[in-house]
Amino acid sequence: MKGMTVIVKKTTQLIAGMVFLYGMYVIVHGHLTPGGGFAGGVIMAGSFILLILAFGSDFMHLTKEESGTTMYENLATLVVIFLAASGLLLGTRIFFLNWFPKGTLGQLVSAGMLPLYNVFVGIEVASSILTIFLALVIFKEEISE
Amino acid sequence: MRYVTVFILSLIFWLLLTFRITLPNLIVGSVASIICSAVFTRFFIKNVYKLLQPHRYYWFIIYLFVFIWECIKANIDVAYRVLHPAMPIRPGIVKVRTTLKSDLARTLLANSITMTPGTITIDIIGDYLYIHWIYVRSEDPEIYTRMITGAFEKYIKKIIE
Amino acid sequence: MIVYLLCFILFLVGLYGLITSRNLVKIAISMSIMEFSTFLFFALVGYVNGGIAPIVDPADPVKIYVDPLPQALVLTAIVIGLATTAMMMAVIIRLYRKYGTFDIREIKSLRG
Amino acid sequence: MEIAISIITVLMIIGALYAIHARDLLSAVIACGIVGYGLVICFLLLKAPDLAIVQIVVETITLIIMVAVVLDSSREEKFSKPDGQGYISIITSILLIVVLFYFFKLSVETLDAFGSGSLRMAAPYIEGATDKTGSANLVTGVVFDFRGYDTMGEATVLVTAVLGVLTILRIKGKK
Amino acid sequence: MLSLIFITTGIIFNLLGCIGIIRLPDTYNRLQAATKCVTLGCCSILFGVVLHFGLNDAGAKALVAIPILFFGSTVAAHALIRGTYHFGIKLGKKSVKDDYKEAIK
Amino acid sequence: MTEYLDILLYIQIGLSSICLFRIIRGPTIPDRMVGIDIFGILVVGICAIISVQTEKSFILDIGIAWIILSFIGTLTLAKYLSGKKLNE
Repeated sequence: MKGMTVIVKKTTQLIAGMVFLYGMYVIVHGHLTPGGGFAGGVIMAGSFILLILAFGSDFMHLTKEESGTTMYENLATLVVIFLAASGLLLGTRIFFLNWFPKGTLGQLVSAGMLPLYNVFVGIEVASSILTIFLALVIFKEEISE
Repeated sequence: MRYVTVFILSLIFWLLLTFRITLPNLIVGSVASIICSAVFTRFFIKNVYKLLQPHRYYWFIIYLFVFIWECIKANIDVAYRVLHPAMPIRPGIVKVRTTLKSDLARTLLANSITMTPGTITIDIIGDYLYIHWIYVRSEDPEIYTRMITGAFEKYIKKIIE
Repeated sequence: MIVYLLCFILFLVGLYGLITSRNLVKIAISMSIMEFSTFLFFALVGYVNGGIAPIVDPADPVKIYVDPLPQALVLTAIVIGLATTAMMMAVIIRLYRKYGTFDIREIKSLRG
Repeated sequence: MEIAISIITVLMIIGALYAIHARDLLSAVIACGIVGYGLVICFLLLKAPDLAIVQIVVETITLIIMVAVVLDSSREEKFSKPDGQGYISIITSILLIVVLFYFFKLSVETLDAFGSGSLRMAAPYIEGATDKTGSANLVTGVVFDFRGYDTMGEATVLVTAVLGVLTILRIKGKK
Repeated sequence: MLSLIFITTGIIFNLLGCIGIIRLPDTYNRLQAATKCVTLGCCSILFGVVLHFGLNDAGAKALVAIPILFFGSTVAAHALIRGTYHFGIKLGKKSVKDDYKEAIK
Repeated sequence: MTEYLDILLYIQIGLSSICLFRIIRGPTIPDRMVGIDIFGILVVGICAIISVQTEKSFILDIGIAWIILSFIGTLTLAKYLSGKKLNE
């Protein structure tokens, strides 16, 4: 039988979506509560790790050639560097310029560009952790001596 | 239909976590719930129409009180066995037949058994549950089946099936 | 003052394991322990008596805060530690596939 | 507060000693995990919640990766009596530890007492952070605004590590 | 004041669970005592937190944490005890009955 | 009231040292896994007590994250015990 017992499978089906949503909450509220891009990204990757542990790796239809996670990772890193360089486009000479309006302290929409940095760093970290997990655990049989 | 159900559940969870109703919070929560329902609906349970029938919630609340009472009895029982100087334990693994059919009901039954007096579910094979018991009270299958699953099975049948 | 000395002792325990052990996985564990003691030392230096966590509450702004600069530095260092550990584990599993052992001196004597 | 942190640090030292001396590799990995979890309690008591949540996730991912490595090995460390080289390394490490401990003791006496805020850079960061960044969490403000270059370097290091892992694991070995 | 009573009750349950970890003879019984007592103790502490804060953001977070803790710890205990049996640990000397041995052959 | 919560905090830290004792002493591998599982549940109580002591709500976020990640870690260890690869 693939995977673990019926109890673990059913509970995982109920909980995995909740874990993913909690990771998004940690990322989006990174400038109000502890957490931020890194911790939320790893929790988002944790929901997929939970599904792979409970069901086995066949149910997600992963192909062995390319899983596509590295693409998201590189794209997110490029977006972070572009956001950092966007101060140069406005004519100033400052890297990492925070040119958005600040908003009021303590509200959800505030702190200028910091939530955008948080979101893209979160996407990058989630895809890179998932790539390391897949490479070390699943595609290990590909190595032939 | 399943997509709408997952969306509504996700939005309720988001609002419980943040606990403030403003316009930016609702917009961000809706976007997050749409992403969550687009990714995770494939892995959710199949039959969601049962969530719309209100009498199941009535039985669920009664079941909750029964369950909390059993749970407190479980802890006092274990505390007695731990603190007694002679440690009156008599462990063993017994086999119990269940009449529930669906997988979700069996999962809820197994989780309930895990929290009640001195029992932990080890495995489910076919119709039989294998249970580790800290003090085997009798050798007769009929008696211990009624002792272990008797309190929960009728409520779970009314809640889920 | 005793806390700083205990933190240094944790560092020395990691150093002892790094020098004397011959197993590759244990070398990785010893390096993790040395990283932990460094993080703990930075967090200890930044603590202020009676301070609260560095998150501003707009309702009552006048408070004493713990120093946020060492926490930001340690936050970067933890992530780099994770990257180092993943890289080290990839090299170790590759060596195990090649030689069939974790012992560093047998690997050195096989040669080829 | 100082007493609680001392107790947890002593527990971490005992766990670390067991992790180094355990014969079984899986036990060593579990003991390393509990040392990391003890560090999280220290961070919670030292009022650093950001560090606590990041250390939790990093520790769990490290545990999963190490279990995945130990999983397909023989898991037993072969015991052999230390020969000449082993004795030399033990004597070297003990000498090094004594010398380093002496210098540490000298340097500790120059530090301020615990909890007096030894770093004097705190005031400008705390004063300027809420006005310049508008972020309620000061650590996020420092990480992404004042010290943005560090964060960009960290993201680059992570990408490089992923590419290195893929490159090492994907090469077909030749006979 | 009611919240302090709930928190103290939770700590007492945790204490009983940890005594069970030390005293009981084999792995299965230790897992039983520890999981039940410590899970109910932590649920009781979280319920005390809900009573202390009332119904605002902190209370709602504690209320969300209770079912996640409950399902997580019970399913983890189930997976751990099944793995222990398959790993080859024998039942203790006092045990009287073993029906699972024929089922997995 | 603050002193009373301090006493409860010290008791909880002392209980977590019992788990460390079981990890060092435990004769077999599953005993050590039981120790690290119970340790993960106990610290949620520490987070709750600290959140009452400091009257802040964000400490409970750390508690929820701890529950989720402890669940993932314990499932990994249990899957190791039952003799399967991690992807089956």
